[in-house]
Amino acid sequence: MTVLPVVVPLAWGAILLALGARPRWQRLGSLLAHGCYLAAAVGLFRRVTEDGPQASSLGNWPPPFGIAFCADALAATLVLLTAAVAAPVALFALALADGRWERQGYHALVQVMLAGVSGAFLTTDLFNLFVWFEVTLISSFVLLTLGGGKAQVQGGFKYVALNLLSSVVFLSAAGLLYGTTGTLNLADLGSRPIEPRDAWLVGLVGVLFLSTFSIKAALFPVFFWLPAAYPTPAAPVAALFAGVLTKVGVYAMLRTGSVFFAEATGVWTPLLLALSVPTMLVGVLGAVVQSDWRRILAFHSVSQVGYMVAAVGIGGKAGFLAAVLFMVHHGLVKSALFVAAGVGWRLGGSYRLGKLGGFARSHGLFSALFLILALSLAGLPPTSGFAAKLAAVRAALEGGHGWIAGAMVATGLFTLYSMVKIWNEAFWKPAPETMELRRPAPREMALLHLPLAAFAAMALLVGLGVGPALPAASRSADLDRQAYVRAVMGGPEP
Amino acid sequence: MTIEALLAVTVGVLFGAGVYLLLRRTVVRLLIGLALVGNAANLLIFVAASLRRGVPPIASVGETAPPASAADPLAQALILTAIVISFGVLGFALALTDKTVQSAGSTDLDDLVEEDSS
Amino acid sequence: MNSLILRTGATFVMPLLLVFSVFLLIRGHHLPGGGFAGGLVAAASLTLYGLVNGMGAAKAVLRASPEIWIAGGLGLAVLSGVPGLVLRGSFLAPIWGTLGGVKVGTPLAFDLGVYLLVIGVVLTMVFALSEEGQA
Amino acid sequence: MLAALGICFLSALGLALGRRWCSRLSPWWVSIPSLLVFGAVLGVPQGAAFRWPWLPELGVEFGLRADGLGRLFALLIAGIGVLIQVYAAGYFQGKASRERLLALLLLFEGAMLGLAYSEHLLTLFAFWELTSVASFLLIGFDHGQEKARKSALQALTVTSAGGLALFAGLLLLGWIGGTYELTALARDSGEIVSHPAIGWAVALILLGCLTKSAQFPFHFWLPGAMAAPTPVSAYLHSATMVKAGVFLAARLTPVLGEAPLWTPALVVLGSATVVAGGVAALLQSDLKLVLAYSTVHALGALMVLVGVGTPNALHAAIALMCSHALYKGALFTIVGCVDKQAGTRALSELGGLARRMPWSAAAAGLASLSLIGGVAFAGFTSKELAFKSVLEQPQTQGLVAVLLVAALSGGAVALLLGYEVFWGRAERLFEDVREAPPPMLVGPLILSVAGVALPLASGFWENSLIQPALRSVTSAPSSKPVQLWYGFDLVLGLSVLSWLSAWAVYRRHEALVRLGRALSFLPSGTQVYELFWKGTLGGADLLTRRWQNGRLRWYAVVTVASVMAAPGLQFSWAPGLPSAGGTAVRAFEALPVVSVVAAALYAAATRTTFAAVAALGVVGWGLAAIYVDFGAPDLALTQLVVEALTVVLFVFVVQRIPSAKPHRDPWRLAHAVFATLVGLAVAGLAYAVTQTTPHSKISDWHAANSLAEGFGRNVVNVILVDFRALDTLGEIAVLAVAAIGVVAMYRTKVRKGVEP
Repeated sequence: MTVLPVVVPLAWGAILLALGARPRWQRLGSLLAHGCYLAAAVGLFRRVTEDGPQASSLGNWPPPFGIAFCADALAATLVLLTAAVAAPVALFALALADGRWERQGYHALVQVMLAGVSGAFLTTDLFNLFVWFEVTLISSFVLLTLGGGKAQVQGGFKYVALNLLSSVVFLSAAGLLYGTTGTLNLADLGSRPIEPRDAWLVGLVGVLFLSTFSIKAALFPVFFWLPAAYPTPAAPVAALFAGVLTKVGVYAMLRTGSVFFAEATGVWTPLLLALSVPTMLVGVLGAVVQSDWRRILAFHSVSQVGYMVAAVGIGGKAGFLAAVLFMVHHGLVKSALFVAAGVGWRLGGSYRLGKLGGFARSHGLFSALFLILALSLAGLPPTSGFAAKLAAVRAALEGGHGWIAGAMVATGLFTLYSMVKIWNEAFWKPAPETMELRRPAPREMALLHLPLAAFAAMALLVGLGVGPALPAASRSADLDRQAYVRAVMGGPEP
Repeated sequence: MTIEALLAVTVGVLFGAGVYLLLRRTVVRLLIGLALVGNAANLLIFVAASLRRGVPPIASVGETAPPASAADPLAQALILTAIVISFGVLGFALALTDKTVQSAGSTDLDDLVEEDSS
Repeated sequence: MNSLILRTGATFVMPLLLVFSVFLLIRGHHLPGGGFAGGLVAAASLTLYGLVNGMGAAKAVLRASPEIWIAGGLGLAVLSGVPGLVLRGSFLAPIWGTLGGVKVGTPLAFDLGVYLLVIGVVLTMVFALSEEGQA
Repeated sequence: MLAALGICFLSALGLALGRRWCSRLSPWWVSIPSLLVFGAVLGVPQGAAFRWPWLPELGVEFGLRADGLGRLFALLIAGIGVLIQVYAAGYFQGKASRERLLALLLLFEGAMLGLAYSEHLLTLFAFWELTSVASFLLIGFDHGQEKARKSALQALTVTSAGGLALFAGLLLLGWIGGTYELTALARDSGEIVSHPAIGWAVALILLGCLTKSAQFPFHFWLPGAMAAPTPVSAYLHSATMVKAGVFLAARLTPVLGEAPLWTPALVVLGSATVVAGGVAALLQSDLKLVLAYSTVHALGALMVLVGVGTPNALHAAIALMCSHALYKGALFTIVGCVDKQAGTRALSELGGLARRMPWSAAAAGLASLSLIGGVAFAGFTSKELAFKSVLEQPQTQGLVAVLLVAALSGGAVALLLGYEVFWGRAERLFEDVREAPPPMLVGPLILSVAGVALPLASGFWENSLIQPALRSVTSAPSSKPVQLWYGFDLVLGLSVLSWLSAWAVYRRHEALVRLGRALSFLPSGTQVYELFWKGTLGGADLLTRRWQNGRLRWYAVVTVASVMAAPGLQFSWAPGLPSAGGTAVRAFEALPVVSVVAAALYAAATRTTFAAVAALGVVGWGLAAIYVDFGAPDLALTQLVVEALTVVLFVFVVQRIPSAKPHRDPWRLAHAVFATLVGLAVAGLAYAVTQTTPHSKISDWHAANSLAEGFGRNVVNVILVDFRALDTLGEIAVLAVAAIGVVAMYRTKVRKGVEP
């Protein structure tokens, strides 16, 4: 059960690869694959909700010797989030598909990436985590550069170079960890005493892990790859990345920190707290000065990682709840906004705000959906952004981190400002004369709107407290080392 | 000098040379640098997992397990995985480099300043 | 690289290396070797062959396009995990049996998948990167 | 309550969706939803409550309760809402955007009603933000014009900045009080106000109230918001939204009335607002701006009264809130009529319109009389109460001056609007101007007549509206009920004084307008606001360009340095390198090591790319030799072949790449030093790890079980294909994807620009 979210997309990846350059078959296969993935994710989520954490060992080799998977509430929630993001994006990709990406393996790559992301969420083994990170990364490399535009290639080059660096750090850290502790299983680490003489070294290795997770999550000062890469790829790719990629890094911080590293390093939490504030501010200040729709969104992603990381650093039930809720919110809404940017590109032919305009008059439904999502990103009620911001600011205030709460609030204001900038320019401003409004066929229009509507509905449902998101986030926030160790390694109930 | 110290220094030299190459202006140097630090990380794992001279972790016929003095098999498996992964990624990075050079018309990294923030 | 000696050499060495690679694959479970090493050696031999005789010739040896090898290898590796999932409730759980006095099991199929995939991957890269120059 | 909210939101949605169909309807018909809302509001009984667990995991509840204050406020909102919507439907008759406007007005009305009824602090905040959003959309209604877009943005950023402060403040208050329920908070007021963090909560909450209600120094956004169509200004910026801040301050008086900072902040800033708004109102020549600034000073006066916080002051504040909503709503709508019919809002051009627009003139006259505080008008009553309430306490008597300024300015404004426009002299004759259509007159007439009717029905006003509202703000009774006439006393004298001075000021109005123009060099709030954004954006631009500068080398340096710095923090723990001894080097072992080191250094130093690639190969083969030496034949074999293939791939690419021009690189030395430091640190780390305490490893199990369980003698292979086969599966997935990527890369030509 726990491995299905990895195996199913991987198998579909192989099938889609074998299907070759047959666009129709590829599209059909992709829809089926997303359906299966969604089913696997929902199944796992329900199982975990009903019966508690699910652990399984690959090949039945006992942990820590084999590789164990463990789906607790947190992992299951994030897998479900991934599926919930991926499915509408897949529809959006169908709307834009013209056969070119299909021939280059777009659909297979998406499946492999989903497998990688799910693996990263589910595994309990730190080297296996490295492998899933790599699977995610290489798929993202290829997806990013599909189409081969100049900006894509150059942005992709930076993305690849920086992420390879982080992979080397991760690999070294995993090797050093094995060298110092003799194990790779997170739960095993959390349950065995550390030789006091080696404690400093284990702590040091922990900080190395933190640095590599920080690069994945796009934390200050190492977020460069994100604004370089996100504004360049094909629209559905950007949407998918925005929804899931950074979450993997934040998840790794949350998971490994709560089970082992936060305590083993001592500086884990202070570092997260200290870095979260510049991440928020530098990110959002980057966003307010951009004039390209996707660049604004990309810089926002950085600032919102700051929120999540701050919440992870604040910790405790309230902090973790905020972190998970923020991940869910951001996954849905940021993906949706990248989809919206893609729709704007499809209709207006550009991502530059100066070249767009008049959507409020010409496309009422699109405008309304965008507005809901934009306001959600800015944290206005009754959307998911409000719930997430509420949880985060409240955790910060009640945890005694007034300055972080202040940074969150200030970031919220700038976020709103930049979202309104998009609104004013692309929607309210009269269309510039150079803009040629394209009018896609009704079927395509429907496919363009459908994912946005789905995302907006999810954002509203989360914000209204309807549906599984909040209870799931709340359960996910019960990050207890003992419970995790017990779930993975087995052992008696206390 | 112990072999541990010697190999630790080797790891350091590989990392240092790799980082230096990473920061050069030509794109290919950057890749060579990445390949070097990748090799360095593999050696680091090897060194970290304890060094045993000469005895591979293979159970000879008639034995149920490799001798106790055998090298650490798990570290080897990890490194093997890592070698192959970095080979695959490097292959892709090479192709990307090729295209990048074509698109920029230059091998100079400092020419790749398609502004990230405007 | 057009010297006759080299060409002849490569042409003769290639099959030998291919055989060696299969040998590596098969003995890998007990002695140094295995799917990776075997696949790499096979791919290297074909690369050498292609370098000397032109990549077209190497492709001809391969018969199917490398993408098929990749898909087949990945598919076989994933499939080899399924019996374990069905019979022992865990993906990739090994299932062993005896065939003609030799112990065979799903891990060997997995290794074979690795072997095929590695050949496909390396050759795909070699073909793509080398062809670009000639195009 | 729910009915009222539901009708608002649903009919807003309905109007938005069915705007084609509705556009055929007459103004009366499209206003029916607002009438229904009004009916629903009338039907809300005192004390009605509703709770729904909204975000239970976060302690947020959707909690409504209709107390006196809420009901009064809701009544004002819904009542004026009906009139404004009839008016707006007339104003926009025949325009395509009419339904959109009405839908937004209904959305806004719903948000305001929710605010009025909110019992739970976060429910209140939700509606608060919703009003900001709705007003943003309304101010930017004419979004074809840049000015409208800019004003909308400005109003939204200022009120949202306040809203965010309020958010933090409310969260703090909820944390301090342990609940977000207003009634429960009021019960524990004593403990709450003595909490050490209460000062922060008060300051943040006040920031929210002050920005929303356009108090000094945030008052500048309100005149800016006059870019909105007049019906919108009339509704939002006179009668309802701007009062939300005052409303909230009044709401929280039972909780925070005794808190430090509360009274002084409200009184001082309110007074400043009165003065700033009062003076500014007199310097304008645009009717809408006159009204906007006059609204600012009225809001200031309200804040002052709430801040004083005695039962009588609160009583006066509530009375003033009612009367102000009535006359200001009427005046705004009349200005709209004048603007639409006469085509101008400039005071200097207008005059003598009474003959052309008699009904408007009548309404304006009545409303102005109320504003100036004419005896027996609602404005008179509330003004008298205000004066009396500040006079009764010695420490607040100084505020009389502030209220006098308000009265004076209000009086002058009333003369300008009620007299000058309709009866004054003008150069233009406005021969062709006609009276506004009936839908546009109903509102002003009813509102202005209500300004007289209320005091006449003073018993109803006092007992049914003011007293219930007062009871929800303070438990003590007030001593002065509303009356038509309070007799000859000092306060009446003050009123007379204000009338006389208002007349004097009115006579000099043209000079004041000239003065206003002359003073325009003074920095206005808007300029400060723009300066703030300019500075922020400039700084942000600089920061972003410097940091995210597009240079990969910079990114790489920062990344590597950060990665190296982070563990540096950990070295403070290091107890010195332990020593577990080691194995002595044999001479022949040094050979591969030396070749690896030499090749690595050569790769770094050489200027030829091919040589560097070759050196990379040597490094790989040297490593393979090391692996063989230390019992890793599998590794060695793989490394050997991989390195050979890597070199081949490199050569393919390098031969195609144009040979690089020799670059000048000023950073060479610095990078060399940096790289050396990195190398040293890693070497130290690697050595430290070899010296750790020997311990059991999971690989011991692998070695022991490889043959028995995995049926293989080569432990490494058994791990790869069995014990940890999942790693291998992931790994071959990486390989497969990399291959797809290489193929895809070469299948497309590089194009300019961004792809879909």
